[in-house]
Amino acid sequence: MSLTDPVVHDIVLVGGGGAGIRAAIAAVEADPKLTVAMVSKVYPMRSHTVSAEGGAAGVVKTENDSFDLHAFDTIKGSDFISDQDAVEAFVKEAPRELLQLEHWGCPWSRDPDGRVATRTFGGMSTPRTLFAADKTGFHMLHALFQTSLKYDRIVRYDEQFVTSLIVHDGAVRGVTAIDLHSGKLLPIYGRAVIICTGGAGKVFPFTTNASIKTGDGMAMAYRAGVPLKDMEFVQYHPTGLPGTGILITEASRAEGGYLFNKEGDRFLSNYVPTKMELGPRDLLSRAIIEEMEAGRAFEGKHGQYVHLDLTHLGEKKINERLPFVRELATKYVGIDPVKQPIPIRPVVHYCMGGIDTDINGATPLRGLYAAGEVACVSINGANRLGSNSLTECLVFGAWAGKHAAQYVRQGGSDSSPAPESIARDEWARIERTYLQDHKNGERIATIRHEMQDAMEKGCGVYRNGETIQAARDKLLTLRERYGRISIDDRNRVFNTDLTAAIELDFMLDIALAMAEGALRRTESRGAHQRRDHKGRNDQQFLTHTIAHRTEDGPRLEYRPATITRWQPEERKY
Amino acid sequence: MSDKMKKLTVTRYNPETDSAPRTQTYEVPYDDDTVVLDALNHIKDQQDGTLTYRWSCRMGVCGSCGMNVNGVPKLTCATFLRDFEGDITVEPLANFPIMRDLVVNMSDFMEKLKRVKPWLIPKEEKSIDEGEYLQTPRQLEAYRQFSMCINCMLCYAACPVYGKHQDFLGPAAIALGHRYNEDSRDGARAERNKIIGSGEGVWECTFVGECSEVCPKHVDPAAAIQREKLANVLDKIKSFILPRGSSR
Amino acid sequence: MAAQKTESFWWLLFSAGGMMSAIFLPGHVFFQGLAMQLGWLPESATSYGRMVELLSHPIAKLYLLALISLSLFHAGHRLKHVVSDLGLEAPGLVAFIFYGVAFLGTGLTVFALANIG
Amino acid sequence: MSAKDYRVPEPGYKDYIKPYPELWWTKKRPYLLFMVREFTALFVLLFAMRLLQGLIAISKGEAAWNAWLAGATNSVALAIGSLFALFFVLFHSITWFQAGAVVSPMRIGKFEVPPSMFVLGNMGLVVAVAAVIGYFSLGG
Repeated sequence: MSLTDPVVHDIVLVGGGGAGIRAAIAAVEADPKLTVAMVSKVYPMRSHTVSAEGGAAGVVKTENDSFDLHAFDTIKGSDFISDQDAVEAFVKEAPRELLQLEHWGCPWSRDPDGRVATRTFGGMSTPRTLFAADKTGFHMLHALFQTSLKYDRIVRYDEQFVTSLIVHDGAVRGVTAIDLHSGKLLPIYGRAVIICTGGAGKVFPFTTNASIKTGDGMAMAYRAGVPLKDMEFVQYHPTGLPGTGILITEASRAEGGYLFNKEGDRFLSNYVPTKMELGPRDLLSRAIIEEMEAGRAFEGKHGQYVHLDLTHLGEKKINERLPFVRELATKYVGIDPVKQPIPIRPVVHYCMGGIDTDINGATPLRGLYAAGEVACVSINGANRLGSNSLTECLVFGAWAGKHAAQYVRQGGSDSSPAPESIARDEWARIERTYLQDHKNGERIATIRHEMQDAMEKGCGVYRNGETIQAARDKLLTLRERYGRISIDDRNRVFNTDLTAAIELDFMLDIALAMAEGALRRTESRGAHQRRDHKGRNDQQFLTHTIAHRTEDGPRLEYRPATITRWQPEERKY
Repeated sequence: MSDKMKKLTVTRYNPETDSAPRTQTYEVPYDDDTVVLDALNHIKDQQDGTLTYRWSCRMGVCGSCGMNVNGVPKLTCATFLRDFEGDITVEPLANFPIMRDLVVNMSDFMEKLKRVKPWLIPKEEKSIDEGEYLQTPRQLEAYRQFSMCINCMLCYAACPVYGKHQDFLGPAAIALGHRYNEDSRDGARAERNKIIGSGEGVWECTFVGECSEVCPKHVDPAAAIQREKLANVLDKIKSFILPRGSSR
Repeated sequence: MAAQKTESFWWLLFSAGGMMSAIFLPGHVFFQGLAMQLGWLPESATSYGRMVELLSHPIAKLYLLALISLSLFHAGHRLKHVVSDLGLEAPGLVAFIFYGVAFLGTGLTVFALANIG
Repeated sequence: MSAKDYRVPEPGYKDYIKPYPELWWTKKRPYLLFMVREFTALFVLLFAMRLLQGLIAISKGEAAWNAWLAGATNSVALAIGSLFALFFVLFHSITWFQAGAVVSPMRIGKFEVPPSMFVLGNMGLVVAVAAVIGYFSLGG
């Protein structure tokens, strides 16, 4: 028997990272009666929040700062297509959430007087980023996870791979998950579902993202009829290690690091003269690519790179503020940043787009909520500012949890179980789609590599109509070839070949939505830069791209971005 | 990758067909940048999709990819093939039940972690509106090292005490308890001591010290355990001399 | 097998004894062991009269009691674990023997010291 | 409903549990060194008993002491034993101070004393103490 008896909770939460755990705690605190199933394909402390390094932004210190300033920085950073009402709500809640984390034990770095310390991040006009050395995400995730252990009503389902949402009568009723240990399909029913599964950086070959970031939640919602928003906006982080794509945090520039080209110039003076190294990520990534194309970058075995120089900061400061950068550079490229500059190049980092949600985390599907990188509220628009995402996980995670709890209290999606046939059908689909043995079938690794390659070529830092079109066509072919995959592993217990196949299936959907969005947005804005359509087109594209899934590929609609107090202006730094 | 080739002998165990683990040897290309995890990924992608292991961040912080490499517990994403002469043996982390191939069952640790109450129990409650609890850099430094644990389980794999006595709370769990005990904001040492100072806690440790040797994040759980022993004894002496009002 | 509840008490004695023996024992092993056995100590230094005179001082008595007794508890506690590490799992009996030896040794030390001077 | 009512499905397959090797301490050098460290206790025990034996002899009177002393002087067998004891007792001292550096790291003002210096300093103390013991032992 491949199915097991279902379990029932009030809220089913998919994903155990920063947003997910925050949502779970918010939900059980909002209502003393309800239980939350926290379902994750990994143990929660393995979630990718753990890799975030630099910090989390919020106006905790009001000297020289204000909500309006944080809001404006964020909106300008977004190239003016974030929803300004959402941004305002976000910045107002941010300090509370950061302090809440402090009260839960997060070891924020401190000033000598005992207050939390702050640093200035790219695109932020004042030091408002809290940090825990350069392991902020790690400390936040572990503080959240360890805090969650005290709530008995948060019931963890670790290493359960969610394959689909259970939707019945127009509302979400739960999820189906493969229990990796037994290999059986477990239906988990609930009266609301929150998705916090993070982004989809793995559709690209060269990314800071962990292997688990395969866009599962986005794809599941997308398949359940929920639109994806602004998927064409994918952020390249300017400073990743060549070869591995390991993230060298923006904090290294916040602490005073410089970028140099081959000729020894701090080349950013030609691109973002007022902010220099603390310019926003999209502009810095583009600047580096331009240097490469102009032949002013170094040539290495993993391609071109420029230098991130920290040597002038001194050993003491590096050890105190950037110990992880030192550890990573020493270990993975054999360079001690105290003595030598670090080779870096832009690397795929973050999906601005995601599941279409409102400020409360609610999606158009009744009972379905989403928060964190998987969601698009949107506060990040066309380009996210560094250190807004960890805060976003907290603020919108908490709101999604709270509102899901409220929804459940008001009755929620009908609690009578959805028909059993849904889970049975899901298992049949899994067997049909992934476990069939095709003669000379395709290896999933081959398709995955070709997909990643197509995305890098078509949807990189710079794009143009032809390359995007080529990528899209390639993805459609890959989609077809995917129908003939043949996986090696047909065992039940911990079948990672099967889960990798499902992840690839998810990623193909996501990649196609990204490419389609990129193709149709004939302008350049934030992280989406088209060589064939230079410059912003506010008349036509001050809008969100809304992608609906159809059998023939994504169907796009456009929705105006919410502008309240800040009119779009030219984005100069 | 270059043409250099390396032999990896990997533990295989499929509970559906095997009664005990066996080994299988693969050959992989490598260069100076190749880590053991890359080699496993190469095998899984190109040679044998049934090979099973955990991994995620590939930058030494998520804690998923711990395995015994040539008998030593290692994060495989930070263990380079270039550092080994000859063939390499990759086994699941020692001292844990093997679920499949290189995947171990760590639910025992998850249970134990919860028992040491690894969350902040403030000395005095403060509402969020009152702002943060003040903590000087020096007070932060007192526990910072012990907050660096990534739960990778390497210390458990290195600990002979845990190998023999599975009821032992173990290095990481105690170190995390110690982390909160040493936090200037926390006031629940006595409460945690009920488990940390119990027979399954620090007193089972004979201070072999290997946990600290293999720790990839320099947490030094051995130090945490010995300090908890000392604190426990000092507390007992204090409460013996001053029977009442000796919470710390 | 979980450790005993009384373990913290034994550990205190173990630690005190470990410190005592680490600092003082090497000197004694050299002089009262090796040097004496090789006949390096002058006869006058080991005469009965001098021994009694030295050991009559209360500080000397206290010192020797602490050294011998705590060393015995230190060693007993450690050896208890060694026996278990060697695979012999009889915790009650082993503890009884080793701590018994330490208690007995302490008693004998007190008795001997009381009879000197 | 309490949270404990929820159960993840039984795997239906067995995890493999490897028995722990009886001679685990022979499997790795650090484990062996650990056993040597623990084994030093045997010599601590034996030598403490030897001291006690001498004390008892003194307490029994001059004849008993002289008899014990006669047995203890010019004895090659005992001297070899003492040589062993000295080695293990010194091993104990060094490892004990190493452990001490871990348990309570020493600070002098802002300066953190590195473990190696801590051990060295304490071994200096051991030598100084030995000199005092020597002073009394040699009849000073």
